[in-house]
Amino acid sequence: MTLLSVQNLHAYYRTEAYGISRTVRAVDGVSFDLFPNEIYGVAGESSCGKTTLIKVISGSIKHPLKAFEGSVNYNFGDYKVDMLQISQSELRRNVRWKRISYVMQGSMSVLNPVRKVIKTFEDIVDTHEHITDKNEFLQRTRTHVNRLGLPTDVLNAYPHQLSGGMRQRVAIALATVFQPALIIADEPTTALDVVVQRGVLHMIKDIQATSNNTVLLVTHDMAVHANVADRVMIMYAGRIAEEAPTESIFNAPLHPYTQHLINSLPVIGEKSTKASLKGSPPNLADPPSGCRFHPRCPYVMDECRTVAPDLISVKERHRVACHLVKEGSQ
Amino acid sequence: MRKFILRYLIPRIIQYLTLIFVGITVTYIIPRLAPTDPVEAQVSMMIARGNTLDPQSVESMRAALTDLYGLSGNPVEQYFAFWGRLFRGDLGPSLNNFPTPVSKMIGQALPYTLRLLIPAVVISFIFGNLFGALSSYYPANRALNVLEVVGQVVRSIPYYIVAIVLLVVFSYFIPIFPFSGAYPIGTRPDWSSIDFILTYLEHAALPAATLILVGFGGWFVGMKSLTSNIISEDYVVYAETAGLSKNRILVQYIMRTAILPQFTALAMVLGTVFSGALIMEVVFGYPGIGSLAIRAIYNNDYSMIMGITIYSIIGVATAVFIMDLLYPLFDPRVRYQ
Amino acid sequence: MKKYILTRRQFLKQAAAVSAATALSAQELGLKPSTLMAAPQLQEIAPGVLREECLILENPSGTVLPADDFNRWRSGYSGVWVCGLQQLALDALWYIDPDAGVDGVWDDALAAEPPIYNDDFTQMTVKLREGIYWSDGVEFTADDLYYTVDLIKNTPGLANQGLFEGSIDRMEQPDRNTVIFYLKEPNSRFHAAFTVRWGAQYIMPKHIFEQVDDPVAFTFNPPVSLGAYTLRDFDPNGQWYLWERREDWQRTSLARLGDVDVKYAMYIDPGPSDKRVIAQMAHELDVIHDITPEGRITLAKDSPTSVGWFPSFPWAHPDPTLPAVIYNNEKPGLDKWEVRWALTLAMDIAQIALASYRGAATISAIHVPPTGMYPQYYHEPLEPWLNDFTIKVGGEDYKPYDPTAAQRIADLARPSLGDLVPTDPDTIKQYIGAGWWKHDLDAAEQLMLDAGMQKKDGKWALPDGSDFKVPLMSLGESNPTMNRAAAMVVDNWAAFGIDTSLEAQANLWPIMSSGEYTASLAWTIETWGGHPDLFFFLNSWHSKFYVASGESSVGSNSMRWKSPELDRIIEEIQNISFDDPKGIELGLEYCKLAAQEMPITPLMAYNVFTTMDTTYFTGYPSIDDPYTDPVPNWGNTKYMFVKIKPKAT
Amino acid sequence: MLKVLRDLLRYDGRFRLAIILLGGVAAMVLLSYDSPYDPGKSFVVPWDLPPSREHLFGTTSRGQDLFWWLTFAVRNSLYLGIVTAIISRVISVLVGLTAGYRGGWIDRVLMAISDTFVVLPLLPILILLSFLLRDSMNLLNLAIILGLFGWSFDARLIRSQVLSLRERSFTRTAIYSGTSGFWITINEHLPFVLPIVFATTLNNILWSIGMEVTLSVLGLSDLTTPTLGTALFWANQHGALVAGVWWWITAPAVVTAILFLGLYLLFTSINEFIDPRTRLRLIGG
Repeated sequence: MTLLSVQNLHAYYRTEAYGISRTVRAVDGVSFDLFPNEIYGVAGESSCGKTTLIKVISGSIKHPLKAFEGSVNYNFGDYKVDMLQISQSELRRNVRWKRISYVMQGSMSVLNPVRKVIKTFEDIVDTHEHITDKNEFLQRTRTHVNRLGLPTDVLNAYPHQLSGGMRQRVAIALATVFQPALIIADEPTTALDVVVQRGVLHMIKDIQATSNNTVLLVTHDMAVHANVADRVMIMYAGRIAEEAPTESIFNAPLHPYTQHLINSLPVIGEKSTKASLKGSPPNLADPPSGCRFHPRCPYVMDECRTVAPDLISVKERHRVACHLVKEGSQ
Repeated sequence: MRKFILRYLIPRIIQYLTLIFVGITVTYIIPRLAPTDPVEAQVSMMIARGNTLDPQSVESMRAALTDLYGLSGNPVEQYFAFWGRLFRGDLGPSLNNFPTPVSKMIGQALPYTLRLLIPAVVISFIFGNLFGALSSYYPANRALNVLEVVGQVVRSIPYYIVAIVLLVVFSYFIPIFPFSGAYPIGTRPDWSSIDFILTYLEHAALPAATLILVGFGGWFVGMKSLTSNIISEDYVVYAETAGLSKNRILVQYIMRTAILPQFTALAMVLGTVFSGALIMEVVFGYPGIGSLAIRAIYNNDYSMIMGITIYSIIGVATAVFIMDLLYPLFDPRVRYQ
Repeated sequence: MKKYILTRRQFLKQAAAVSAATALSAQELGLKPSTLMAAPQLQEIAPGVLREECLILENPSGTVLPADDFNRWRSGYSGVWVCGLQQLALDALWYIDPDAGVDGVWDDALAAEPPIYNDDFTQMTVKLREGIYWSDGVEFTADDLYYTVDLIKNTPGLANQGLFEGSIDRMEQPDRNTVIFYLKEPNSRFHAAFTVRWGAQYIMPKHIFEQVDDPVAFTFNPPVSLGAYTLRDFDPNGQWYLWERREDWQRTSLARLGDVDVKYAMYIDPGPSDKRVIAQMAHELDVIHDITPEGRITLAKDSPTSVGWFPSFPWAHPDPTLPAVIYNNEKPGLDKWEVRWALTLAMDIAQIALASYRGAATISAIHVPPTGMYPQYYHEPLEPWLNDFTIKVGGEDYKPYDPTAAQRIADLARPSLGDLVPTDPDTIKQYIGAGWWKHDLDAAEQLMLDAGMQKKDGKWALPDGSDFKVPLMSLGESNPTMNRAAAMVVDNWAAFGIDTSLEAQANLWPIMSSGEYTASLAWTIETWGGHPDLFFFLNSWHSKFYVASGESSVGSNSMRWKSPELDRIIEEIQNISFDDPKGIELGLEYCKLAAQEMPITPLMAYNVFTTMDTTYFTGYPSIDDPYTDPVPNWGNTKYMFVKIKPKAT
Repeated sequence: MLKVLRDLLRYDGRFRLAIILLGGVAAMVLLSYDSPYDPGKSFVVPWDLPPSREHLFGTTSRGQDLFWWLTFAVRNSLYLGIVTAIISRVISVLVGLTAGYRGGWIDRVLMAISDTFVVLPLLPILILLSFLLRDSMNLLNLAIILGLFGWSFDARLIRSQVLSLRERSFTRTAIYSGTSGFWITINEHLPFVLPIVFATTLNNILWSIGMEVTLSVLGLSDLTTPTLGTALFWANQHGALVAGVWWWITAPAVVTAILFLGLYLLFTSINEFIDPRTRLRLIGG
């Protein structure tokens, strides 16, 4: 059973201002499945389309973003829905937070600076389950927060009184009040120091382990994926470069881009500086022809410049899009 | 708490007192640079208005007035004497309406100005901020866009022109509002009578509308730019993602934060609004501080000008000070610093 | 030329249509609120006061602050004086009318007869009327007069204290109707202090003031009246004062002259000129003190019930005040008569009259106002002399007088006002005045050269080559007509090559007094109007009161004119009695001297566009029945109340 | 630059309208240099004529052609506005940058001064000054006075912008690398502050023109200089409203409104173009 099935998704930003018409192909033909009870990592440099992908699958499509092709189908068991067809009220009533919740990028500042933390809980809970008994709500929230290992004091604090790590934990606690089937976490550990990072990741892991729900973990930090994710998808320039269980990805990366990402991870004791990739991620308004990675690829071939490689399965649960790799081969 | 007093309260009190001291000193000095002196103004005015005066009586009156007006001594002595009287709450007699105390005349006119100014400022503040926030939250709404352009144009037009246009249009071409004053000729103010209050409101409509129209645009554009910053803040996007209702987001997440600097601005603009009220009162013949100030200026009534300016400085400075003190109540970020 | 006049007529028609439309809507304004409240004939303007019983007058001082201080005797001017107080509630010994008077120019009001001087003018005896009562029922007697003068003499801070202290040796009260003043020095004009022309020494109620500790601080509220009216109610904010006729109005000095039939009078602040016009069109303001000439023209065209002093153009009442271009005679350049004369000849009186009053001015070439009885006393007798009068220009005799000036003004005003402007030469003379000085730039240029002035790059400079700047002060916003005249003078001078500018000063009097100015369009000459005696203003022009620039002048010699000949004339006037016919002869001598030296350039009468609505009341003063000045702020206004009659009765 | 202008013209309706309105005003300013009438002279044309082909805005009761007179008025008012804006911009930028960058007691002192200016009731003081200066109260002096009084709000705005910039990394980098404070201010901060300066400039121009109108209406400015304010002053002096010479009031009011509307539209449209946030919202990124 799949929780989420994304098929051939094309989501573009299309704008027209001062006479300039622009199309940014942020997500360009992406297909993948999510299963219950797993942690699925999405990796890639910034502006590779990660965040856009999250927006689409969480139903936060707003002008100028638009999904042009494909489907995003959820199956929550008792409830099935196509995210591209769903109405706003339906989304708010049945999906948001109760089934899919979201730990945003920059979670450090997602809390309203002029309200106490408990008020934000109240806003969210009241939105989805009209609060009738205030005491009951308070009790429940305290329990929830305690269960996640947070002191109840945080509820009566203002965001600026909390440390960064604490705020991140609060954000996660907020995302899990309704025990959703899917938690989308966008860069949850960026801008935290290593020690705090570890704590936050533990918390995510614990929640997943106790609730058996699915976590979609988006971060550019391959180390995080290595520690937490069950499966990892590598995105490059709006497309999937490679997708595989964590072990396969780290032990046998097939795509040159994946290899580069893994090689750039620091290794204890190593002193030499890593070879960095030449160039920068392509402009998605005017992406390169053929394989989008070809201008930066060390193994570039003629074919790469003209023909875009298909995403092919090389073995079970391992897919890659590269002309160097042929179907079924190693 | 100790830290709050030392780091927050004390500097602000010092600043408040300095503000008042400097402001009052400046306004004390400026009129005294003028080439005319108040005694002369009174004497010559009487000659000009055809009062029979013989040369001897002019001379003796001049001496008497100089003494009575407390203008004896050199400027420094006068300055210290002035502060001395000020500390006793004595603003001196009005030179032009000797010996009526300045504070009595201001006391009579001030309520008319305040009864107009405060509701007008509050109304323009509320509506300006509300529509400013709405316009930034719903950028595509045509009615709000039109409102913005109108508000901005009116805001930039001088108070005088706005007042005169309202007067001409609504009391002359479409005579639905009275022409001048705070109540009709022949009527005595009687605050226990509903009829009087109704006619008073009728008379206040156009003057208040002037202040509201001009003030509206300022709050509108200020709120709009503040909210357009906040709208892209993470916590607003987060609240949207969390499915919170638009109203809740607008009020609790956007306006609540954006309104904070507007409160400080509210105190700051009181001075400007006061200038506007001055011109507006002249146009509408309203018996407030503005009319009093214009008369004083035309009659070289220094003590009256000083009195009004001092009231205005203390008023605005106090408003700013109070806002500063209240600010931590509104904004928890400041409170715990 | 013809075509151009035609198009202009067409345009004026349009203009009239527009103003008529606005007038119509203004009338609606007036009717709307009142018709809603009550039927028009029963309209109340204050509780228990019907509109048709109440004469509504403009208080030219506007809003009165503080509103509740009626002490007219304190030193210092207050707007409350003219809210009806000095017109309706106070009384004085004698009145001189600025016009012809109800029963002659001189009126014995509280006094039974004119002042009786002894031969050497050291003693003045006053006989008082009997049967005059204060509004609280106390009888008026010599006690009140004696007390008033005695209290003022001994109380600094009360007006006239210096005068009484300086001139009265002692007083005597031989009986209840007589007071004798013994003077320290001979003074043939001592009664002037008690003689109202606008205002003078009013009499206090002894029985009120003797109970007061501090007569300077006392507010005299409510005022006890000696006039035909008492204060019924007033606005605490000073915008209106309602006066009610006394039950016993027959026991006042006014009753001798006729019946007082106006039951109520209300003095109000009607706002600026435009608002006054609209208020009168709505019949909410019976007597307008003054408005802009344009406002007056609008009323003439659109308000058939409005009347003025003259039945048509120029409508206005000429006040006995002489607006003039006043030079500081001590400034380099202006200290020469040739330069002052050159500046005079550089002015075009027709344009000035047009710019200021739209031609509705009454001009004067000589240094007394062309108003009241003065044309008969001075202007007409001087006409032949003016025609032959010469000044030296370039060493030759030059006749500067232009007898056709008034005619020129009438001709210029006619295209826009048409039939409203009189054509008969005698009427023009009566309405607009006689001649003025020529507009002759060639003669002016020669005079400048005679004075040694240099012309550099089209601009005049002083003989030593330094700048000759003549900024002209004017009254600014508070006095449109004067300001407009000043703007035109500046135009004229600029065209003549004078470095000049308009400097509007709402309160220019202290600046003139201090001498810190170059030129100013204002007035220093005011007269009795009805009585020919010039001592009224000449007194302070004697060189013994002369004060140089930089210090405050005493009295009205702000131009700082000094002349031995002038001193002689002043001294001679001082030594003859008030009514001596020789006074006029000396006055004519003064006029000739002033024409020669031109210390200031006289322009015209201070024309006041007093306009009265005949909807509810009739009997206002006019040129056909010139019993007094129609302006509502003078003490003399009280005479209007025996002549004005409600229309209903 | 030209391309930007072309794009704005083609795609922004507000900008187009602004250009049309301001073009009209600019045309008036230019025409004033070729006026057939001297604005200082009166009674050069028949008076009180309503608008016609011969006299576009009609003639005044002072016998002046209102259109040509207003060309000078617009020119002078704009001159006043621009001079005021330049003076007050220089002060506010200097004070704002210094206070924001230096901080500490310098900041406190500068802001205390600035607050004093905010608290002082400007109009009574201006009126007193105009009495004091008398005939020296010409347009330039008025502009200088307004410039000296009109900087405080904007200095505060710039300061707060600098304060937020100070926290950004490039400032810290610059400080560590030993760049002098002055150069940090000029090189790093000014570019970020310029949009605010630009925005406040137009506001300041409007404000000073408005103050001039207020003073003129009270008869306290140089009345012989044609400005939008003195136009209204002379119209009032001649009772234009009740005399039916409505065009004398209407024309300057309409010209003022056109000028203000034009400047405002120009301001918002350029501001949106400059502001990366709004641009982002329109164009996407």
